[in-house]
Amino acid sequence: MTPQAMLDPTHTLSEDTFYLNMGPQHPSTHGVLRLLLRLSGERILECDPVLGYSHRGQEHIAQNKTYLQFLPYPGRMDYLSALMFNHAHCLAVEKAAGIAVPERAEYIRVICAELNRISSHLLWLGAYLMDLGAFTPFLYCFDDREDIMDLLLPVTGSRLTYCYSRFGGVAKDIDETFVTGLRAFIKKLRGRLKDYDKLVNKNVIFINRTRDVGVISADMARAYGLTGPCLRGSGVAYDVRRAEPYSVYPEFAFEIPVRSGGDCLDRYMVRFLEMEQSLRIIEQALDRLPQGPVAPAKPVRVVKVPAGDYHCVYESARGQVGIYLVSDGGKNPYRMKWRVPSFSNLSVLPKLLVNTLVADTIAILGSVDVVMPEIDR
Amino acid sequence: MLETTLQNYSYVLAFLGVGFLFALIPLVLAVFITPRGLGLNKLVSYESGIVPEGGAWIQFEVSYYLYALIFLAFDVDVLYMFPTLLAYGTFAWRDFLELTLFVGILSLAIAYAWKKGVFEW
Amino acid sequence: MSEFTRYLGRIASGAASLVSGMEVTIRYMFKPVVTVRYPRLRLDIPEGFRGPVELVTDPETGDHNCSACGTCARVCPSGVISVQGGKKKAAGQDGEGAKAPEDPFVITDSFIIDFSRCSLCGLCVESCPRKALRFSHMYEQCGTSRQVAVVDLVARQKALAAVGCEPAASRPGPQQQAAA
Amino acid sequence: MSIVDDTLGALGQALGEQAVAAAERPSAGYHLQAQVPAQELEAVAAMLTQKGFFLEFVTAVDRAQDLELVYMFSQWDPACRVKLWLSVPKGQPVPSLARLIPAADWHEREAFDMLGQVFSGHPDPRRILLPEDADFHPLLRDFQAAPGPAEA
Amino acid sequence: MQGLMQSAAASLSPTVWTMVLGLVLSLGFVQVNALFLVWLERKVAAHIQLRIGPDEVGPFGLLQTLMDGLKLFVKELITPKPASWFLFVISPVLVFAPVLVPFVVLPFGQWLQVSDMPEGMLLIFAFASMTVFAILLGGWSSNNKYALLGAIRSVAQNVAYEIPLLLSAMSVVLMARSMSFQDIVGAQQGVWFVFYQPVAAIIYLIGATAETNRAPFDIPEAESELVAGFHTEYSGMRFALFFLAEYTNMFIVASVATALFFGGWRGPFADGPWWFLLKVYVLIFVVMWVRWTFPRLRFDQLMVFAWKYMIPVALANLLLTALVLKLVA
Repeated sequence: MTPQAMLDPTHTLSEDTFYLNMGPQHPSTHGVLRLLLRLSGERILECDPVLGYSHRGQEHIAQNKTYLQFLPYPGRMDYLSALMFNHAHCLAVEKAAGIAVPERAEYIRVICAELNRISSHLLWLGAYLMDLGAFTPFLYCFDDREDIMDLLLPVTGSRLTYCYSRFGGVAKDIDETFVTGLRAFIKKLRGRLKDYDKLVNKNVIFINRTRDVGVISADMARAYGLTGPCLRGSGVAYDVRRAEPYSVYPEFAFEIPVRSGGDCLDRYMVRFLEMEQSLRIIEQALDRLPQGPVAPAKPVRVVKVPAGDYHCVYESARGQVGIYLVSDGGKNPYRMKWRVPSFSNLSVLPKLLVNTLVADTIAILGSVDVVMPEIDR
Repeated sequence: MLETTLQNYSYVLAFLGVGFLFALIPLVLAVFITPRGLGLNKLVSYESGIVPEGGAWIQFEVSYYLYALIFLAFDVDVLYMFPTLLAYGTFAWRDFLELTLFVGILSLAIAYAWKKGVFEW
Repeated sequence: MSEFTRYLGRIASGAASLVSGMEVTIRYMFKPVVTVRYPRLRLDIPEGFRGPVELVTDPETGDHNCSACGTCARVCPSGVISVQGGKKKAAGQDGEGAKAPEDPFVITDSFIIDFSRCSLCGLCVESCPRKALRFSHMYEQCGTSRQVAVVDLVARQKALAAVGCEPAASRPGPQQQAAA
Repeated sequence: MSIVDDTLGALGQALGEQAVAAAERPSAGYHLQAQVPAQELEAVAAMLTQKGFFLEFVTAVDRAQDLELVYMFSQWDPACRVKLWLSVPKGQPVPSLARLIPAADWHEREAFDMLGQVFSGHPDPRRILLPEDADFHPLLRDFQAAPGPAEA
Repeated sequence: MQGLMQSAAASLSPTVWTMVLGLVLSLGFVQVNALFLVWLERKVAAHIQLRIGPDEVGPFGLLQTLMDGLKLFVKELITPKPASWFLFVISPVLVFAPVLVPFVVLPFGQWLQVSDMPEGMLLIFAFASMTVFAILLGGWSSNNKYALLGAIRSVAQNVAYEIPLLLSAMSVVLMARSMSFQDIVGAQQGVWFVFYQPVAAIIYLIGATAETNRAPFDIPEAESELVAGFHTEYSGMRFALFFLAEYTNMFIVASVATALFFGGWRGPFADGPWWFLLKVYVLIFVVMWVRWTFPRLRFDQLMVFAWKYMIPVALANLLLTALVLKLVA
């Protein structure tokens, strides 16, 4: 039966079709995703995701704000990696308008973005384990995340929805306390990652729940336009930071973790290993942190973007963010399309869920790691 | 002997009855204390915030019943073993042999179901 | 036979993984708790924290530095700020007799923020030419209507000054927090 | 021969040299762009898919009388990004790529939802983000948002 | 027949006294135990997770559960429109009614037992498995899809784990030659059965965890999948009864484990109920520790685990016990 027929009010339910609404008010649909499932027992025959519960018209807002005024909004799309979306917006506008960024600011941006990536992955790790029924790792992850927030709070002024990057720099310089605190945190997190490894990665129940569940092949990932850890879990070593480097990423040595199986365990492991790589990037950035200004002498308030269209890509915690900017030379963007990773990543779900169990639904949805406000925008 | 048994079962009966009352009384009391009828939407079945499409009283997948069937066959057999075990040791090797035979036949049931793929979903 | 050894091996390795997991949790059980007993105990708010914006009180004049230029209102993404006021004559000075002072005397009648729409991006604070705005350190904000979030900062500053409140009352230092 | 030149050649062969152009990669963010007639769209998309491209997004830009449809195709490694675009009068359907490229499914639904572009032959042409009963397309330039609770 | 009646009447008066005393003590214990266990669970969970847990109400937060119970007592009892009214209302009562019966035979001490029935162990298993009827009724009568899935999972799980539970208990019966708890505890004069029967003890504990629907076997109420499983629609006191029954069941299975494998009320220095309670709570602590460590199994894995691992191992263990007994005898 097609999805339209599922929603058709005149369609009569036969005796043994079992429809189940999972979400929008459900403990593990990660926000307000609604999955309309057709079941046979606990086996899923068909899944129809219903989106848009947190649609706020971000692209419409962008058309009605100046480039500067839109600055706080991207952080509200993917609120778990707000710094990165904030950075991405600045990057897109800087590239289009040709604004130079001091080197120290680039380093600070990268450090903060990688910290944000770790905190996003930590939250995902905890939430994923909670989806699988283990509550305790969730709180360990939040404990680690708390450290990241404590580090970022004095610098960015916020704990979650950061608005830190400015056109041509960052809002505030980092100080010695931040650097020493960060080095201590790196050491602590490395110890914690070992504990997670023992508590989760080797756990036989966890492995049984995730291995060979929700397998995405590389071809399937390509067909659905998957990016980020979902793609790297399927054996494709694609990372925007490597493929089309931006900011100062070319200066750092880091690996792109890749797993070839494409199942939930592989996606999990990719994210888990990425945290270690982010730590490596941060360490290198701290070692080489140059002196100098962090913002242009004269703050950029009015941005002149020559008429034309521009495209900018960015690797967020969930995959490739694409900002397609059309300018008519005016104060506001003429059109600003945000290609968000979760949107494409989630689109594979209906295909993936067929013939799995209800418990797998949660495991697969969690492993894809979607943020609903990012999808709904 | 019979007397003690009767006495014992009178305990069981009493505990069962009191347990029943003990659960019932707070429920009855709660009816008088608790607020009622605040909003009709509460009376709709919960289904993640969406009005449910169709009820839950439907034909259900068979695999659960398969488990129930194996269980029935198995559990009843297992229960027969209790008296056997109580009398175990009164014979030389005969009781061990019989127990082994019985368990062996029981195991065949699992082996059969295993081979038939009852445990695979 | 190898099938059977593998069967036993699965049991053994599975059990071992479970035991190692339990070792982690029992170790954490005897670690110190990280919970802060809010509201009995409060953490220090770092200097860079962004609370709702407030007017900086000039220690010399005891008044704010706002000149009602409206830059903040124009740059604000969400239309949070509305400022009213302008150049005025100083009180007690006659129209023609007084010479215009070098710095024109400015009165800001009202500086209204609607915090319910503020995203704390910091553009207003950064854009203020006279550095008259800063972030407060207030973080306990709740109300029962949208109107509660609409505050006239000028009026509030006056009211606070009238009751002799310290200008920095909205940014309690560590000592005050420990007492609270 | 680099992937960019290769693709440039292949696109030029399919669409004619003058329709295809290399772009200023550092500022524009894509390597190639090509204007595609609506009837060629499926063939070109199939050709790019064959070459290992994946579809990043589909969107549209409101240009007064016309809608400018943008299809961004990308290649992972080495990086190559191709922008296909076409101008269609508002209200005129364009063939859907959803059957060819599953990724196009949701993106085309979004383009319909936001800008009202109809894709003919789409397997599931519902709105995706807005409610089913919405009667507007918010990213059209003449759309005015209703005041929110704070303004009202 | 007449003689029978007379003898029953004659034996009435001491019986009545034991009965009343036993009932009062058991009821009181069930209450206090549930309050304590809920508190303990929250404290254990909290400290494992680097938190404090309840500590505001009463000393160490001990009265928190009481307050929660009172709150539940005055909460609205919602009966959903589509539910089957009578069954929906009666199932919380049915889930609680049988949990008192095992207290007839639980051996708190040598003299602290209502009655040492010769079929004591069987009685407990019989009544413990009645809970599943109430859960099925409650889940089905809710007419809620989550509740239905939870109820069906619950039944399948309970019946599957009943068998290894019985089989591991059988190994003990084989060694003690009795099903009366006093005899079983008595047989552990020198060495606890857990040292003779480690495999049976582990199987019993796993099976008991599953029987009481505790994590990692909490799939009937798996909150990340089925929201609250079979008690999704239950509120207020009805929910509290499910809760109370769950924690009492936990105590019962841990008591049985103590009596079967850990020497019951026996211990160094002085035998007595204190040893019994200590062992029970230590076992419960382990069960809680497990719960706050592991993820949840998937339903089919749970069933496979029971049928492919637990039952064959338990059967082998039983046969081995029988063989060894023959050899040493």
